[in-house]
Amino acid sequence: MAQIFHHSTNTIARVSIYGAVLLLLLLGYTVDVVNNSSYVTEVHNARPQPVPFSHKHHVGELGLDCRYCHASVEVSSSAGMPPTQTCMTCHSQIWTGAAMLEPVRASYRDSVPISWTRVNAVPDFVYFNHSIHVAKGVGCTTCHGPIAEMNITWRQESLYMRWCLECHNAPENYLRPRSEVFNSFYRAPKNQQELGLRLMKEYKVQKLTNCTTCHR
Amino acid sequence: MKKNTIYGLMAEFSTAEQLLDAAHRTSGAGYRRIDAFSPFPIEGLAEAVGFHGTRLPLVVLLAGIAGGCAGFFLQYYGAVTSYPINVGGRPLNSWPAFVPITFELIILFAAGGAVLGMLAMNGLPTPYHPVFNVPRFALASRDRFFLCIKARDPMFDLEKTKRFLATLNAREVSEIEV
Amino acid sequence: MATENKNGGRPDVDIATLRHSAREGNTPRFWRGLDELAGTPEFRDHAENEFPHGANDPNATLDRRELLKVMAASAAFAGLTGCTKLPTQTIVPYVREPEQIIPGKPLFYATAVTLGGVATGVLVESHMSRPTKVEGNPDHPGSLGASDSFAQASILGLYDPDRSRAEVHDGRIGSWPEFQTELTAALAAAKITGGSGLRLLTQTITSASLAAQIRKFLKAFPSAKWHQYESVGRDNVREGARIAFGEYVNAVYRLNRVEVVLTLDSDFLTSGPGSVRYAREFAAKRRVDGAESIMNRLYAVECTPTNTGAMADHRLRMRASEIESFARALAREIGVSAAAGPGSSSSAPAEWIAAVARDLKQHAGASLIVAGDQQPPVVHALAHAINQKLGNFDKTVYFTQPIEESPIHQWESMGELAADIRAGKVTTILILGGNPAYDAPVDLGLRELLPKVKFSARLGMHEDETSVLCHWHIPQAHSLESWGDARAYDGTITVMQPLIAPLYEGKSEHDFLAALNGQAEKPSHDIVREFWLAQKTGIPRFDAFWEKTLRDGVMAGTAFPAKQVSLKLGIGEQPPAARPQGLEIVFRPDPTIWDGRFANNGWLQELPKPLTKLTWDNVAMLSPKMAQRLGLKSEDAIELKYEGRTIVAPAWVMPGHADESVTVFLGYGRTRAGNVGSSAGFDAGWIRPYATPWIGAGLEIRKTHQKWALAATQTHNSMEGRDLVRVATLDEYHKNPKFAQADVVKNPLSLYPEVKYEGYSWGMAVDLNACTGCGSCVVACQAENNIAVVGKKEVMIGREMHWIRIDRYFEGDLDDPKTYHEPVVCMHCEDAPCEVVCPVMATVHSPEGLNEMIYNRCVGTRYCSNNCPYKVRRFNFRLYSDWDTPSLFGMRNPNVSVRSRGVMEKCSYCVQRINAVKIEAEKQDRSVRDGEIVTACQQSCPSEAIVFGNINDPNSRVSKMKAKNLNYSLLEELNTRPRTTYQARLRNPNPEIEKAAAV
Amino acid sequence: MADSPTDKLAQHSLAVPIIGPGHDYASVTDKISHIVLSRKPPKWWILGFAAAFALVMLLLYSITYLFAVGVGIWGIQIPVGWGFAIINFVWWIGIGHAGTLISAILLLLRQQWRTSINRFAEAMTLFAVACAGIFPLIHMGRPWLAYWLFPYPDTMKMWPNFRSPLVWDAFAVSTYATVSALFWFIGLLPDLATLRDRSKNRAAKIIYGFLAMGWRGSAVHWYRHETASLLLAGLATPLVLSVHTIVSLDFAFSIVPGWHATIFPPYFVAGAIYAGFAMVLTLSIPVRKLFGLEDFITMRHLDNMGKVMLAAGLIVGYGYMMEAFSAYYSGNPYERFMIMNRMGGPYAAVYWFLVACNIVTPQFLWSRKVRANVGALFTIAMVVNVGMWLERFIIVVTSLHRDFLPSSWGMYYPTRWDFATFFGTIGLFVALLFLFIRFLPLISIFEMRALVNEEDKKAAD
Repeated sequence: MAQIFHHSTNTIARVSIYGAVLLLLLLGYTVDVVNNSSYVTEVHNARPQPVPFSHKHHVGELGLDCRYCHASVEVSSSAGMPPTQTCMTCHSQIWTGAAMLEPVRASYRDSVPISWTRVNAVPDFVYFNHSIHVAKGVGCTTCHGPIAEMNITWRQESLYMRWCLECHNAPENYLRPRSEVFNSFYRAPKNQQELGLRLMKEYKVQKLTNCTTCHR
Repeated sequence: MKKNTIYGLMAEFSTAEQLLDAAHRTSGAGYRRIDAFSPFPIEGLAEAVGFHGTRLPLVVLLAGIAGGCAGFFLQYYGAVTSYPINVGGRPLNSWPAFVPITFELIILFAAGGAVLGMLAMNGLPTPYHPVFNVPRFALASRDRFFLCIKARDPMFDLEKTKRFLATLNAREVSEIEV
Repeated sequence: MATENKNGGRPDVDIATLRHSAREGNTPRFWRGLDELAGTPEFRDHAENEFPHGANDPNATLDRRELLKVMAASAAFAGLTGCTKLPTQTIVPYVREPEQIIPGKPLFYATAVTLGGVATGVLVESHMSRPTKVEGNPDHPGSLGASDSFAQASILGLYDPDRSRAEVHDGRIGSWPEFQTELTAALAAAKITGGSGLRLLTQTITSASLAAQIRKFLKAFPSAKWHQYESVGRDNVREGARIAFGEYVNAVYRLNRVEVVLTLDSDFLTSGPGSVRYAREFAAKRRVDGAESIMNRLYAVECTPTNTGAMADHRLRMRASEIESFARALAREIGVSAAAGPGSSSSAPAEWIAAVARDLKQHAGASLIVAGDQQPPVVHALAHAINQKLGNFDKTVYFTQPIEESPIHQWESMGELAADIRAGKVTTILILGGNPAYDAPVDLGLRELLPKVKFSARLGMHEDETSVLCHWHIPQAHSLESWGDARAYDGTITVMQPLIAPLYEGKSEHDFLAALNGQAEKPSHDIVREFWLAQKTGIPRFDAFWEKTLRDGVMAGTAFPAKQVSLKLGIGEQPPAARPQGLEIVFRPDPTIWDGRFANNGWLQELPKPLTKLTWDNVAMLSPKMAQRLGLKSEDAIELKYEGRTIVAPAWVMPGHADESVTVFLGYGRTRAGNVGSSAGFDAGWIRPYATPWIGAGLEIRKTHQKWALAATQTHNSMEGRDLVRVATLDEYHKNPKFAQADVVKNPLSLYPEVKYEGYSWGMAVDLNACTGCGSCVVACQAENNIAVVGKKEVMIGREMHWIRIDRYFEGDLDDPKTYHEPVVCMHCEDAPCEVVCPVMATVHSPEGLNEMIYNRCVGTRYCSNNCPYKVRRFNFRLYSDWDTPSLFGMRNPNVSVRSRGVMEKCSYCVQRINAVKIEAEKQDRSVRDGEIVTACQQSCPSEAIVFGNINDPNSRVSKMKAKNLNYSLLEELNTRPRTTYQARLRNPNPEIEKAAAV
Repeated sequence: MADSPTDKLAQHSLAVPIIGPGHDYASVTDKISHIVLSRKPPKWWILGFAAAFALVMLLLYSITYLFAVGVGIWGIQIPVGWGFAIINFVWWIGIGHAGTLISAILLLLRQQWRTSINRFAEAMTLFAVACAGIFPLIHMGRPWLAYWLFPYPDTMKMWPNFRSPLVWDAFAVSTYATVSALFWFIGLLPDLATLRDRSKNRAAKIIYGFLAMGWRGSAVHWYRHETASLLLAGLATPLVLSVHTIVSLDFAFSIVPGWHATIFPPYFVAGAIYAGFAMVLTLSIPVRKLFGLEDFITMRHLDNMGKVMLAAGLIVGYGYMMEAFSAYYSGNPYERFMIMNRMGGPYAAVYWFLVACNIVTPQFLWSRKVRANVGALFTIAMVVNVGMWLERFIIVVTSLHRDFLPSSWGMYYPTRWDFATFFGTIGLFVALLFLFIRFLPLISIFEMRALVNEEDKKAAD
């Protein structure tokens, strides 16, 4: 009987076996990487906006309070987006000629709303409530990141459920005094742990990890 | 210098008994690097060619244990540590409910161990092997029985060994090229 | 405004685009699957339509979306990332923010919904200026915070995509200005004759401001005529009053003072003016606790089984036409002189009457006789006479001036109108609302007559049977879209305010009359306000008054005062006309579709009729005995011949129905109701002649050999001896107060340690003694939780989606059974069987004891439903939720996910409401107060049968209810430890009659 | 004395050997490998395969439509949330047990007569499991999320519910599929080598050579091979029992009257053996005829399988009886009603037909004549196949359609799509079998050689 296979096939055979195993592991790893890549999560992707609104300028430099524009953040599930009106309160006096602001003026003139591109979005089956988080001492920047440094706003966190649970399982690592909630320059103190635990008692913060907290 | 072009010598027999007997006599004659080939498993043949026991059972046992632990702790971690949720008022660690999956994983791992272990120990796959060079070896998977003395054997000497094999009333003795 | 529209992936809505696309007419079919009803609905045949080439099955052909779904699926198979990336969305804020509106926070406005002109006060929840839910108005006498199913469903009526969207002129699209010019021309022509050829046809009107407009119009056209018509009217009630008192009066009952009620074919608990309030007052008198507690007692004498009859302690079934005789006999027993009715004794056992009479007399001044709207006037008159004899006047019943602005005999009014048209006297007819072409007495031939009128215009919500016969059709604004006012059962006025600008630029009746009066430009708001300004001249600060009236939803002090009435003598002394011979036919409004006006309302179509549990169809109801005689079974198609007209109807064998009598229900067989209502059921009006609007004799039945498959949500009526509804008489209860807890397992065995629930733990108690089975909770739940309508075929398979269902059981004699209602919601079992078997943790338990269902985690194995002993879980076998029709997006509750295909769903105890209240409480750093969280079903329940709250708080209402010894849980022996428990039903029979029955 | 009954029996069993006379290593090798290596497949093969393939297309079609529209195209509803899909799943899984049983348990019991049937019994197992595996997947409302049943680190931090029998199922069935595949392949290895060496054309040589992994029949290899097979047999035996136990737990774990029964595991396993052997008979009888393998699959095999079926059938019968008895004896009204409803309710006809199929029919197997009559055996096997399907129908449907609250009782009517999917999988099963007998030796050649060797030895002394 003549040989069917060449000598080399022995090596090839063995290599291909180990190769297959390796490939599987690699595949799994890739899926994970892609899932956490900014391509999927949009993290750190500055979205182009009809008006290049700069939080850096308004918050960081002018020191506007978050609530000036996001007025309903303390009372409603939605933080609220400022009506054109709000922009015009200032911009009818300053930068009245700025080309950059034309869309705003146009909107006000023709009362056609500006449609912004959503930066922080959760799926429709997630019911997030701003007011209660703010009330319990979760700072804006805890989720929205260093807003005061964003020229064009980007998303700071993946907003994956896994990420939400990091805080819902251990709020003490993230809570801050109510007075600091809207402070965009707040830095967590050394003793965050004990502070957090103290605040949890003080604000009656619960570790809500049951499903209907967010899904209904 | 001929040695390294030759893998060994191959003797062909027509019955299992002959092969078994030949194998005994060969090892009796002091040959150590020998191998026998048959179309079906023959009791005692492996021992005859100087093979003593396999560690396969141990591999299977270890694999099984590994599977069991993996199985249970996976469930424990998922249900108790990672995301504890009250399901139908049952305790987080409802271990009786974890038994079936643990068991399945024991079997899965053990079986995997048995098969892969067997292949690995047999050094399979080896699509190319010198013995295939012997033209009549194709019959080893049909109705012929072969005994091979490898050139690596200290006692191996082409002529002597040939003669020796002839004494085992083999139907035919042929050289195996590398 | 779109920022906040976070509900189940539906696109963001703004009313403008919504109205636009609506006017384009590009809104697809109402609910997928409904038109599967086309063709024979024979059940097995539905398999046919499961094949793609079944053209009448929309789900059959692979349309674009489904193809995409397949692709999505395969994508998901391929890469797990396929499902995690969110599409880019946009945020569209206001330009100028309206005051009050806070994105994400609902607002409530007080207004009213009317039925037959009678107002029920409601509060309407509005999200971002989209009305999404109707609740009862606690300050309104006719509501007291509750509401009936019609009010609950009105929100869907508002968003109904089949509403007419444009003026139609002889089949072509017209316009409002165009119409006005033609109108003015027509009116100018009429002016010469003083409007002698002019006819105005409206429904019952209780709106003072509207009536004022009409009168103004009539002043301008002195010889014009104003007709009012409703096919399900209250003529007999009015005429009865006139016989009794010589004038139209409005009777108001005080059930909270009544110890003994006798109904004569009346369903006062669930239909008719004031029923919502009556149900509450009635139930309040039946709540018992402790040994010496007492209950009121209800006798029902009726032909067609009603909810009231089901609640009765004694129910006497009797042909509708014999009830007059019964009334006469009873009257004489009480001491009112009345001629004997023919064969009074035949079906009314004398001792029964005697016993009842005795009971009534014992409770003189605390008793009440209520006659049904369908009973002839004399019966009403007799009822008045008996009430007076019993001294009930001004105690349990009082009289006021009529709430109708112009009470007339509507049936005759319609008769005259028809006659006038036939005589060619009518040149111009203006029809406001109603649908006479469909529901006018068939032998008046209005369908033939209407086209004869030279100029005819019709204001209507749908382009329906009447519209197509008129030259002009004007889209009507929904009552939630327009200004107006209406009176409640006791005369209280509610000023109705619009919740939303008319979706399809419809005109309200006020607008229409303004146009008639040549003030077309005048906004209806001004019309209504100015009218009341003129009325309330005495009031110093009218603005404040107006403000308050709108906010409260009632105009203070407008309830009519009691009116002195003097009973005429010799009522019923003239002997009754000989009873017509032959098989009896009884016409009744449909319990959910009423006179057909709700035919296109999917919620009401799919709301099971309280006693038959039928959906999507009306039936010809007959008693088991009679069915046996004729060899009929339910769902046999039978031919009904009456007064020379025949119609084919499905037979329905109804235990408890009077023998030798057939009840048919009006409102079905609509031809132009819309995609939902058209071609459902049969048109009973076709055999309803002018002479006998309600009760006739001489019906002929012929059995055809067809079947007429019906969709009932409950096909098995016996409890199979399982103590699902626990019942006892009051005496038995006094003897053994713990009868309901006979088999309570004290410490149920469990392998596992018990879970402790600290903090809140939610629970519900349902009082079977209060539930009238009206079904208001079912619709309320449907509205609150975005529950889909599935259509007749799916209901027939057994796939209805209601989260709360009302089980109805019969007990005892097949011909005359006792009937029990039992609302079933999710039990939120502490040891829930459904949770353990879910492979993906899509249903689990919350620390507050809620059995949570997470749609977005569900993979749809349906194991949970199999393992739920209460079968409260509902599955989206197909894509039931409508993701296509824009007009419906606006209606949805933004706080509840809209479920997609392939996921399980069930009652959540309205967790969105729980969370909302908890969040507010947390923000105010306090704990939730008892009664602060109200579930949708609880809120709508007229008789307060449902109580929800924190069972860890011993002082909460629910805890107190559960502490009662009437409290028991369903299928206790399964040890699922339900959080929903029931209060056993109690009967308070008259010992005499009970003894007689026993013998 | 030669006429003592025991001797008679001995003579009988000798009279019917497990391999026909006059066979040597070469003849068995050639005869079996010829089926595979012959150039053209027989006509009946082509026709049969075409038919089966058409059914496979039907399966694909119905599944596509199913994914597009949803499980609503089936007859399932509330209360009967499980219908054909689960019935078929259990039925196929049951059938999928015979193979492993024969090759594993009979191997451990050193039953030589298994040799000639174990190969295609195992193949049958694999294909049955493949068919079974389809159903749990497609019966889901959202099948594209099926992977949520397996634990993996996801972005939601969620895990499957390890308490749910469905998750156990997922693990059990996939384990079972894997292990039996491995077992099968190990057994095939030497025969693949044979085919490699026998086949004339180069392509076949390469393919079989590739699969044979260079097997060369070395004594040491044989030794480890045998050890591995033995170990696998030892593992497969508890596995096969566990799998159907877990499948039965899908029901027994619930509280549904008619499901919630402790007898289910043994009774399901017995049912599986029953169904499995029935299917092996249904397949082996035509196969031995068509390929003229009467010498290898002898009457002795059929006779033995008949006996096993009879035994299993009796256990199943006992199961039915105990179901009824414990329902009555428990005094539980729901259980009692359930059994009465089965026997007298809307589906009573199905129940009694099932009893006729599964309990009455196999009684004929008591008679040796029947066991010796191929036609009779085939018919009985067929009847049992049907009966076992009906059993699952009864268990799934009649238990669900009338459970605790009469208000929620309903009826289940399968639609055409239910049937399409079912017959589709039968097509898949047959198609796979046809491919198998065409391209792989349907009888284990090397074991036959060993058998020949044994017989020779017997003959020698």
